[in-house]
Amino acid sequence: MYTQADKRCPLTQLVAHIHNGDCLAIGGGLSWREPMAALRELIRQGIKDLKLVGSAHGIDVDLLCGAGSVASSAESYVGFEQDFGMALNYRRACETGAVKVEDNCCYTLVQQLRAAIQGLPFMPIRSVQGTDFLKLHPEFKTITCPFSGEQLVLVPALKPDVALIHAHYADEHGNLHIDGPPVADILFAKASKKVIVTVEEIIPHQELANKGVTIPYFYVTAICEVPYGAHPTSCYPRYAYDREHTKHYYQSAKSGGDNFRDNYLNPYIYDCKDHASYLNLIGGQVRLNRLEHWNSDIDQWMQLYE
Amino acid sequence: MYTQADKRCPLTQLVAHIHNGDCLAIGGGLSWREPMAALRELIRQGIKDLKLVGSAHGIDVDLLCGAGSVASSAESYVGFEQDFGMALNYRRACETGAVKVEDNCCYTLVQQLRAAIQGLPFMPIRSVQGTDFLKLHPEFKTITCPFSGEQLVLVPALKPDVALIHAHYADEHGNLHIDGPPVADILFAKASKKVIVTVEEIIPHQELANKGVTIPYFYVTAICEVPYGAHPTSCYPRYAYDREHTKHYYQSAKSGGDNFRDNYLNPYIYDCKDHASYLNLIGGQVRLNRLEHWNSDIDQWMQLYE
Amino acid sequence: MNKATKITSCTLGELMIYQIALSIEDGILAFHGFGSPLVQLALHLAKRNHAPNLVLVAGATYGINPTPAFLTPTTNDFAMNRDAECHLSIEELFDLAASGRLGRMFLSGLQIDRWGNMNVTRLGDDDRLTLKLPGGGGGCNLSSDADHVTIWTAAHRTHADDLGRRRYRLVNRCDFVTSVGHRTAEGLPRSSMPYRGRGPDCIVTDLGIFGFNAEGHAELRFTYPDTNLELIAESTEFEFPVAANLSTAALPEPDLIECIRRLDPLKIHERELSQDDRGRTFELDGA
Amino acid sequence: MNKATKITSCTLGELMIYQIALSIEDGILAFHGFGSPLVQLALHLAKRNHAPNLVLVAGATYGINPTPAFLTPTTNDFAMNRDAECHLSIEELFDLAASGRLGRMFLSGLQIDRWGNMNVTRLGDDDRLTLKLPGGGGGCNLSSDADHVTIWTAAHRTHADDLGRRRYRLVNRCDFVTSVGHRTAEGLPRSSMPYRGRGPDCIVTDLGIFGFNAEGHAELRFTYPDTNLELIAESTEFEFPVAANLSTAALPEPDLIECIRRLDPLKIHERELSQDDRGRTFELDGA
Repeated sequence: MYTQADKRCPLTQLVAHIHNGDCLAIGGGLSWREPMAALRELIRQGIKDLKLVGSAHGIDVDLLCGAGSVASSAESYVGFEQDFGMALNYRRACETGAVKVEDNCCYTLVQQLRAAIQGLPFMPIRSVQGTDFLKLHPEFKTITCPFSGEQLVLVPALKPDVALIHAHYADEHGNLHIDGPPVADILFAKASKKVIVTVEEIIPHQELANKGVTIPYFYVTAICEVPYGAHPTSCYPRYAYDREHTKHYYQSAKSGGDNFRDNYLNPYIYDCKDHASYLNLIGGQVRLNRLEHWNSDIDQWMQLYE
Repeated sequence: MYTQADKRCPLTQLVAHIHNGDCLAIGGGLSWREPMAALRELIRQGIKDLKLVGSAHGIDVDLLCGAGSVASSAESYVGFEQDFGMALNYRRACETGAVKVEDNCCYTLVQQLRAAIQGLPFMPIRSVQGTDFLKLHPEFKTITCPFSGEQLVLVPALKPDVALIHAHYADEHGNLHIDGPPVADILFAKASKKVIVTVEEIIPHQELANKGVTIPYFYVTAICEVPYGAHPTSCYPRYAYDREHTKHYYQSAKSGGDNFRDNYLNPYIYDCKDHASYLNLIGGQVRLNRLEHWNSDIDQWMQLYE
Repeated sequence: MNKATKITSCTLGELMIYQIALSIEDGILAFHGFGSPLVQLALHLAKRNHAPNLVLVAGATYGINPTPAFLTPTTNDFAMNRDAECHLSIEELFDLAASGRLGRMFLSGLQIDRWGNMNVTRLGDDDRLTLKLPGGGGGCNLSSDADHVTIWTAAHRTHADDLGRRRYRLVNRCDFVTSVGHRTAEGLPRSSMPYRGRGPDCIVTDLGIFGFNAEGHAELRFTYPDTNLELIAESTEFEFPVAANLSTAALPEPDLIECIRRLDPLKIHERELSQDDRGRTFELDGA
Repeated sequence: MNKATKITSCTLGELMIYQIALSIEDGILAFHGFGSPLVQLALHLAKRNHAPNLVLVAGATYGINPTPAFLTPTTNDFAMNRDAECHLSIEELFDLAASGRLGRMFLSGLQIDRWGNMNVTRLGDDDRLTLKLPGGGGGCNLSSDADHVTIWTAAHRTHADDLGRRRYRLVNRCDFVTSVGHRTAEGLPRSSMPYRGRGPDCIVTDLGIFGFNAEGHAELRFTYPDTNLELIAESTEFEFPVAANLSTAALPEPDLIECIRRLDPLKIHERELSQDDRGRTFELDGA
């Protein structure tokens, strides 16, 4: 129960809620609303040995793998879809054994989070049995259903240490508004021990209430206003996905782990003292304007993908 | 999956989806947004032997009990709170044995509906054990949790035959918008085999989408526009609770089953050929105006409760 | 209310509201359910007084931290939900309880036993129902899940009939256990159950206030200015231990009384009291 | 696109989209997941063609019946979600599947075996990971829960290396079973599992179309105008039965081809195809 009146704090302090070895749930999904600024700060702070849980992710998890912050991944998907394909840092880290592969499936994750949210040791599920996921998750158990006689899988409660989310709006009390698909963020917020949030903008409560409270304040540990905090992923309707930057990212990753460090991690993270420096480096307001004006006409929007 | 383009039908036809002996989940709660017009039509149609399931209810369940439509009640509460106290028709029907008492608890109901929604035979729950509800529900089972060693109760899936809901708005496709607390309506809509809905107003889709879709169309079997369809319960912000009429109702019920028939069921239900006749009888537009203008000033609003 | 009028006494209802409010810790999430004006007022009083960080969940609407226009006799009313900061759904409130995050719940019963078990379901044997009560809502679930439970009743006092018989509210045995206290329906200690919560820690009645001792047995802790141990014992079917420091319950300060009166202009909370009890008033110390 | 240009041929991508669309029944709820442009287009084509009452759930956004501005290379994008009629949450979509209400799902794999089991998790033994694949999202769950599954792959064709070795897509055995078909990872028949769904009923590839026979074994049903049984057998590691009425798959009508081209102006779906396959075209009958 987080009930303090004013939850604002600087980004450095927000991210310091994450500790080495924590189980971390990252909000958003694929190229949508990833808490990228917070992840860059996490890397700058040298936080390590994270156990990642989540559904379908991309650059966020790949970046953490490329920076050596991850001990294990129980994401259900990490990649760049038909855009760039495989997540190369992630793949390398899994194949060298640096990251332990504990892949999970979306609904299994949902049920495990629900168990935590409902204070139950487990939730039942029909699927998963018959696949090889049971080998990756020896903690799953099977029972014969006392009602139907069917064999069901019981998946244990999952209570991440920290949920890290990027939202559109918060008020000072920590009420959040997310525009568009919340993906698993609401589940993460309810299931996790701590919920830390970057937002595009902190606004007065009444304004937030009019938009609608997606996540009530008492789940939220701390918030920080970080405009463009999802870049290079999208935060529609405020700004679109920066495919050009992501392409640069991908090509840096493709050239090998050392090159990735030299060409991406160093300039965009370690050598940036803060988020403002990063925004300058990626092209400043000119570039951001272009992403913000995705909606001015459809051809311009399409050009962002070419 | 209900996918027809136009789900509108007359109230008589809507209510005819309910059959004798059905398990019926009634939406709303207490004096808020009960599907009263549909229930009156249900009584006129002589539908009987209903098995009611729900959380906290009042006049809706009491009225059905008074009309002899109910075989069993698994509601968690049926009464008039500190307003009028006990639900007298309900009480009589239970005490004579006409209605079988199968009281349930709110969260138990939630978990049973969730089991149906998730296609599971049961859901686990910590509570209930240690109380006498297990006597009323021999279908509940207990297991030793294979993770924690604790004893848990497993409550079976509950899939009502029909959910009957009164909402503020629908579009022709059956998308619904509910203003204010949905109570268990969303759970009912997802868990039930059929979902039939009266609404204050049917509006174009885009208008509904701007308000927000509370329940997606494909859950909804049929809809009917019935303005003031929740009277005498409230349907804020459109109209307040009609305490005066409810008092009249309560006093009719207090004077015994036969008197209730003569003084309430006959005039307000059997002798009303339709909802329009009922609205005339309860005071017509003059009375409805008063209930609609609850928000004009606070003293006038308070007067509705005196 | 005329602010110029100095408040020199409080009513029984106001005393009970104040005492229920005192059981509410700051910074917790608490829920007032429905049909419980004394508790609803206690939560709003606590929030405005010693528990500003209380997460107040309004019963029936599940609105959080509303500022009711006025107290209404039925709980699921927009007046009760006015300006809520945000909202829960029914399932979210109960999930919060089940995961150990509901700090306190408030429960009552037509029968309350020494362990804090309560009955709001039915009177009579298993075979013969003599009185169907309205039912417990989510009380059964929450009695297991909420961290703490405040029990209240405004009908502790019993009157002997011509034959000297009394219908007790505080009874030896509940005909039906709707919500569980410190012993299960089968007589097992609460600790043998995998409940999240720690059970009831007080009973606020129209006659006095009980706590619970280490065994989970109700123990009288406070009387009121117009009650005493004998009177309370007479109205209680079971025998009970008495706290070593039995004393008279504190009365609310004038500003708190004023706050209650502002919150409940229709005096809805008096409907929980017997006709006689509505006339009980207590002079404030400073009066 | 210039409407005046008469469409006289279709591409391989368009043929595959059309064939996937044909597997979609009207009036069902279907979900296209993410990273699957061929399937995304097939669903929109079906909805605009033979399945107007399809409940189309867009992958990643969970929007229902959107009209995408254009197909984007990454799925969780507002362009894909434009004008959605309503929305699900991640848990609601999967609940619908688990309760038997997802009519059809579309799954692919880097390895696909004769029973329709698939691997998108990892290559290599249990002890030695040789290639980490992106993972299956919710495919594992949905392969059990969805009523029917359409399998597709645009990489059926294999090329022998200098030593005559091939890396098959349609394999004898999956290194890891991410999603289940008609036999479990342990070799049990699907019917021994309490799955809701009935498993895959077709595999649409760049070379032809398989159904599944009564035993749940992939069976070749259609070739394409430029493929034949021998070619398909050469690229398939396992042996397979052939339908008695093996024939050439139908090509889409010009208006459907036009519809696809309108939906995907950036030609995102071609990214699923090999460079060579992007050049394959088929003359339409009436051409």
